[in-house]
Amino acid sequence: MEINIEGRSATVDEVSRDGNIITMKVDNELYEVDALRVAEGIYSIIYKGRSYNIEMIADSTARHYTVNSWYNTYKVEIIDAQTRYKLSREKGSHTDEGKVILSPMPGKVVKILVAEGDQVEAGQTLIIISAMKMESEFKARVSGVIKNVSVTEGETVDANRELIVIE
Amino acid sequence: MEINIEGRSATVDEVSRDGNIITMKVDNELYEVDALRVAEGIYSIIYKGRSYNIEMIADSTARHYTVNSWYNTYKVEIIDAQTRYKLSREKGSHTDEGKVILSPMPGKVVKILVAEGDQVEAGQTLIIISAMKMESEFKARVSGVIKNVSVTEGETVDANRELIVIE
Amino acid sequence: MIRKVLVANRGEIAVRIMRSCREMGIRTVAVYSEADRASMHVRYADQAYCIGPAPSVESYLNIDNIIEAAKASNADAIHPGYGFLSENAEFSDRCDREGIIFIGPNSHAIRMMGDKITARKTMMAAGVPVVPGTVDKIHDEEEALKIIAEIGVPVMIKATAGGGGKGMRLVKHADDIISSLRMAQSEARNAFGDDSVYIEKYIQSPHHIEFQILADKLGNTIHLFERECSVQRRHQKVIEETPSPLLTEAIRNEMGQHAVAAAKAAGYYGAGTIEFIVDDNLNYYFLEMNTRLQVEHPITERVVGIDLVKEMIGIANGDPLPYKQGDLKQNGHAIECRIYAEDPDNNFMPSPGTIQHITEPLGLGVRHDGYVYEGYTIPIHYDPMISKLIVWAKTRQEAINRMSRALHEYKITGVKTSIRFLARIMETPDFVSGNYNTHFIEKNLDFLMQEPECDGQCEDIALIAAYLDYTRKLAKVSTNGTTQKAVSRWKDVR
Amino acid sequence: MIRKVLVANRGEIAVRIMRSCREMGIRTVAVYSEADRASMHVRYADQAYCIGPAPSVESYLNIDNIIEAAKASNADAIHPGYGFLSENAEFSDRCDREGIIFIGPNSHAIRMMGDKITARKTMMAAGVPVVPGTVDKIHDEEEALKIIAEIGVPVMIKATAGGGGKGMRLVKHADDIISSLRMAQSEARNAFGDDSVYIEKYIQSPHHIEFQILADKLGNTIHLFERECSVQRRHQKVIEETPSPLLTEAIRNEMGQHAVAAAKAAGYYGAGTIEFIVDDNLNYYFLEMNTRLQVEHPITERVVGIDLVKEMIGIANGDPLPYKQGDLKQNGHAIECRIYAEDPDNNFMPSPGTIQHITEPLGLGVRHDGYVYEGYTIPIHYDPMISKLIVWAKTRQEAINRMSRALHEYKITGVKTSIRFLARIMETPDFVSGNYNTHFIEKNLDFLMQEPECDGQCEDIALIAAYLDYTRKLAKVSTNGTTQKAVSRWKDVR
Repeated sequence: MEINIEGRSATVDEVSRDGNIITMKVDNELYEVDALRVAEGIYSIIYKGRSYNIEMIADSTARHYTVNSWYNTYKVEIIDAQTRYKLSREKGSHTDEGKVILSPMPGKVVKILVAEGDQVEAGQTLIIISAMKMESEFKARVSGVIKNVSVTEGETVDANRELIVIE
Repeated sequence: MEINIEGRSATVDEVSRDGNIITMKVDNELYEVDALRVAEGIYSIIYKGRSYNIEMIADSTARHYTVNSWYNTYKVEIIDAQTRYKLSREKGSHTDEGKVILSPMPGKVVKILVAEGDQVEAGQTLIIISAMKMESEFKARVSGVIKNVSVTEGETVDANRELIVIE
Repeated sequence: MIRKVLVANRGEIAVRIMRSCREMGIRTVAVYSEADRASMHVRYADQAYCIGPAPSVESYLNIDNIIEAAKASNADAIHPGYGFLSENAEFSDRCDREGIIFIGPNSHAIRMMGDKITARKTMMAAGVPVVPGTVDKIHDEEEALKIIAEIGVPVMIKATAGGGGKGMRLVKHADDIISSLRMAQSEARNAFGDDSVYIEKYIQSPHHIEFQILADKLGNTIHLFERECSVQRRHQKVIEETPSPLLTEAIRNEMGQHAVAAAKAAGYYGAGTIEFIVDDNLNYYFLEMNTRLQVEHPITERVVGIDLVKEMIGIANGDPLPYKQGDLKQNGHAIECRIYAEDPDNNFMPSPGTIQHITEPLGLGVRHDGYVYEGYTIPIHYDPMISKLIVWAKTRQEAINRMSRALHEYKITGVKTSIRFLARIMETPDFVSGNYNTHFIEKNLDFLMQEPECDGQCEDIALIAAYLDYTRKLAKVSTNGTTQKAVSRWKDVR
Repeated sequence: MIRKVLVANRGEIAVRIMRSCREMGIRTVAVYSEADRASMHVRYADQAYCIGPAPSVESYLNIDNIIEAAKASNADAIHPGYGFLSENAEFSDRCDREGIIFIGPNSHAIRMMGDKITARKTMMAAGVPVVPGTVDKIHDEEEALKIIAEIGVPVMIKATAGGGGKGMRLVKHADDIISSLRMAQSEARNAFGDDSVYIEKYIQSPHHIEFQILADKLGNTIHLFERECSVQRRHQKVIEETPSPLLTEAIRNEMGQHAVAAAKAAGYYGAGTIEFIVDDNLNYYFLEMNTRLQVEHPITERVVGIDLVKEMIGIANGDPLPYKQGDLKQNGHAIECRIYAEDPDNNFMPSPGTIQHITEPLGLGVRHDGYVYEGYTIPIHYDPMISKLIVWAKTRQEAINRMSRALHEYKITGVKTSIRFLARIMETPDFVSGNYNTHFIEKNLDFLMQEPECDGQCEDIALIAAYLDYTRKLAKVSTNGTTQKAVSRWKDVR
């Protein structure tokens, strides 16, 4: 499995497993670790006498994590086969080109500033979402025509919900 | 369902349920409660504006509870049809007559003082179990002959494990 | 004699108020919006009433519904907490009319301190220093020159109708007064159609330092020393500490006396806070008065040893203050960190969601005031504050070390939080040396956002953990049997 | 200079020690038995080494394995906590020989205080009062009469070979001395084949009060006042508080000076405790010295404001004590409750098991030192203590109210605990009035075990909760589809 950590891309594979004792290969390094999941998202890993209490905070998508140990914090992204396939499909559509505005958090649609068919410029504010007493403006990353407005004012949206599509 | 609470036997039945709003009948009293399970064994119940944060501590068997609210503690025993059937079967065998010595807690068998075939008197110590630095002696509640010793010294036992059977 | 208190609030402050009520043998009533049925304050209270839909205006700001709940529950007093209706004079009046004790000041004091100009004039009359300058617009260039000659440069020229930095000019040298004035007026005219401007002393390196006061209904007023609140992000306090590393004992006493005078001038009773702006030379000026309990009140409680909520209830009962100024002293050092559900790596975007796991920091010198629990979903409708972490130690340095330790112990999964950002502040040299002002976060942003150094091994361990958690998730959602069985057989501890 | 500490212990005390190490920037090493892989101290430490199978003798008491882990991890010091090897002179010696700093006293002091007769003689020589009587057996009736005339009735005559109350006689009147002596001797001869007896002053209404001391390697010794430990069940402390409600200021000072003298007489350095037995008339007698950190040390930390573990590490480093006796004072009141996994309703039978849910008490004045977490299985092999709940308040009455509040907040499901029993003690008139001795639990057992009064409604709500939980459990285990679907569709919050 390919995993990115703070810009480094590593290959992580499981070699063998015997109860909590797991042998892993990270790039060319072999690690025999004693690993326990002690709670949801909390792992205790002992490697060569060093104890790591690792906290995994899932990001908005299942394959993005913030990983905390006692002394460090990392941004981690999983790139497995399944994900790579999904990624390629997404590339084929429009996500990575900034044409779909997704809600990065749950919130409430306060104001929609454009309608279907409108011509918009990159940098123009399209929609305002409010969550926890804070309003966030979402701007067009590309210029184009509004193809679809998927939400209505006053509506409550989940994280990663499609809000507006530009064509 | 029949439930005993601190010596009182009550009939508890569900009349209707709509989301968290549940109508229950306890003996002849109707209760429309707003009930949420907020964590394992923790219930929040609002009835006529009173808020009850109830903690259910399962006893050694599934149908025995210690129930704590802010101001009170109760011992509760469920007597449902299934239980009643099991109870009658158990009655038919030997449990309720004190002929089976069960371990009331997880622990380690420190010493077994009798062997199969031994004649024992009521009150005689049969076995010593240790848990958490404390040793507990278990005595015969009836006189009889040891029919079976189900454990060995040094063995670790779970709660409710059969230890010794007297005939 | 108060026997039952309705808490017109939610979250950590509602629970915190109920804790003190419990200790006093006072019954508690929670009110909650439809989004808050599972919230801790509802579970903690003796009674609970739903007061409307999720949006605050329909529930926690709905005076009629709250009064109705107070009557239905026979509550004889209402504690408003902070935010929501806590500084609403109309609500205080309404409680009076309904015969319910409002645990806070009377509406007159709320109104007087709520109006910026009245508050300023009251303070000037009471001899409390205010930021030098004009309140009303200046009439001509002569007046401007005269005023600036009095208060000295640097000054800010601000548009009366202003906002967003428009029509605002900083004047550093006396030579620039006339040109700056004209430019500000011209900009103001263009932006607001009104060229009125006023002049205010510009405070370089401003510190935000506030004094806690307590006043009873019999005319006794004391202060409980200061709180240093200069660590702010976008005018939101992030970290508070007491004592302030900036103040000297002499200035502290002087400011304390002014704080007491300020409260007396407002005819104030209850718990309140006098906010000052302080420059590097320890010149201090009254900024505003908060006529309520503050978010950061626990650091004062810890250092002075007094439960402020209990004192508020005693005052509301009409009791005399049990302490005189001379009885109080600052013992040791306390720091508070506010833990928010937000993503510091993504412009501090709010991060509501469901708490999957929480490990709360414990041990010597640690107080944790929170309200979330495992399985609780933080609603999108309210403030993103999850909890407040307060530590105490004999010295400031030990308190910083203890806060670092506590922040590292504090683990929440399910939502993103500011915990790591706060931990980084504890390591920032300017914070450690106590040499900071309200520009602290801005000034140290590079350091605060910098990724810590790390050897390859701990990075690899993080990769292994990510692998384990991700494959476990895949195995859980997998329904087509293609996922390798070994994963699901992996023995969990729980 | 200590840079890395191996903690030769487990449970809450291991975590508590590591917390102070973290705050000092000292790295930590955990050791664990095979039963403790998932235990919090293993997760908390920087390094972790397995030292053997579950039974203590093979792991936490295994000196060779612990020393090996210390060497493998390059730890330069070992903190033994309490229990296990903490008062083992051989272990202290072994650390010395291996060049590892033992964070505790030298083996000489451990040995001296570990032997009852040596300790008694040392104390007598230092002028510290001991329980009047003989240590060696008495030789004839004349001697008995003479000794009892000196120390006064009541006295206890005890068999030298004694135990289990055999050969023991309480003498209340001088007239009964000879007859009681003969009966005790006869009983001792029959029971042990040895009629040797000795005589000790009988302490009516005994109080167990101990003094915390700190001594550095440079000869400075201070005391940190007392802890009242009279609430005991079967000689196990259950609740401790400080200050003691029994002592006067004069007696406190006197006992404190004796405690310092006692430590000096033993050539002691480190943290230690001098235990006294005190009668209702405030006569006090040295009982024994504990040459380690005590379970109940946090109440002293809270009232005096000193981190004892940090002081122990400083002393082990050879640093002079940073405080003089005159710097210390008792501030407010602290109470500790020990939370055990046990069933008070079933003769306090241990209750190991898996923690399903835990809500820890929080808020103003509450310290909670624990180590269990949700999903953690408490092993059967070790002490049943789950955690220690410590509260502080300005007054004793407020501390009692706060402890009640905290105990009621504290919710653990999955195992049975002593929480409700402790809450009941907080309501017991003898405890509330501070009028208690070591017979407290025995004397108040009826009150403590009595079920509280309750109206029918809250009983019915409990029945409803039981119904809901039980039907939910049935639905979960049901595989044959006979259970009604409505149950499993019931919406949970989490």
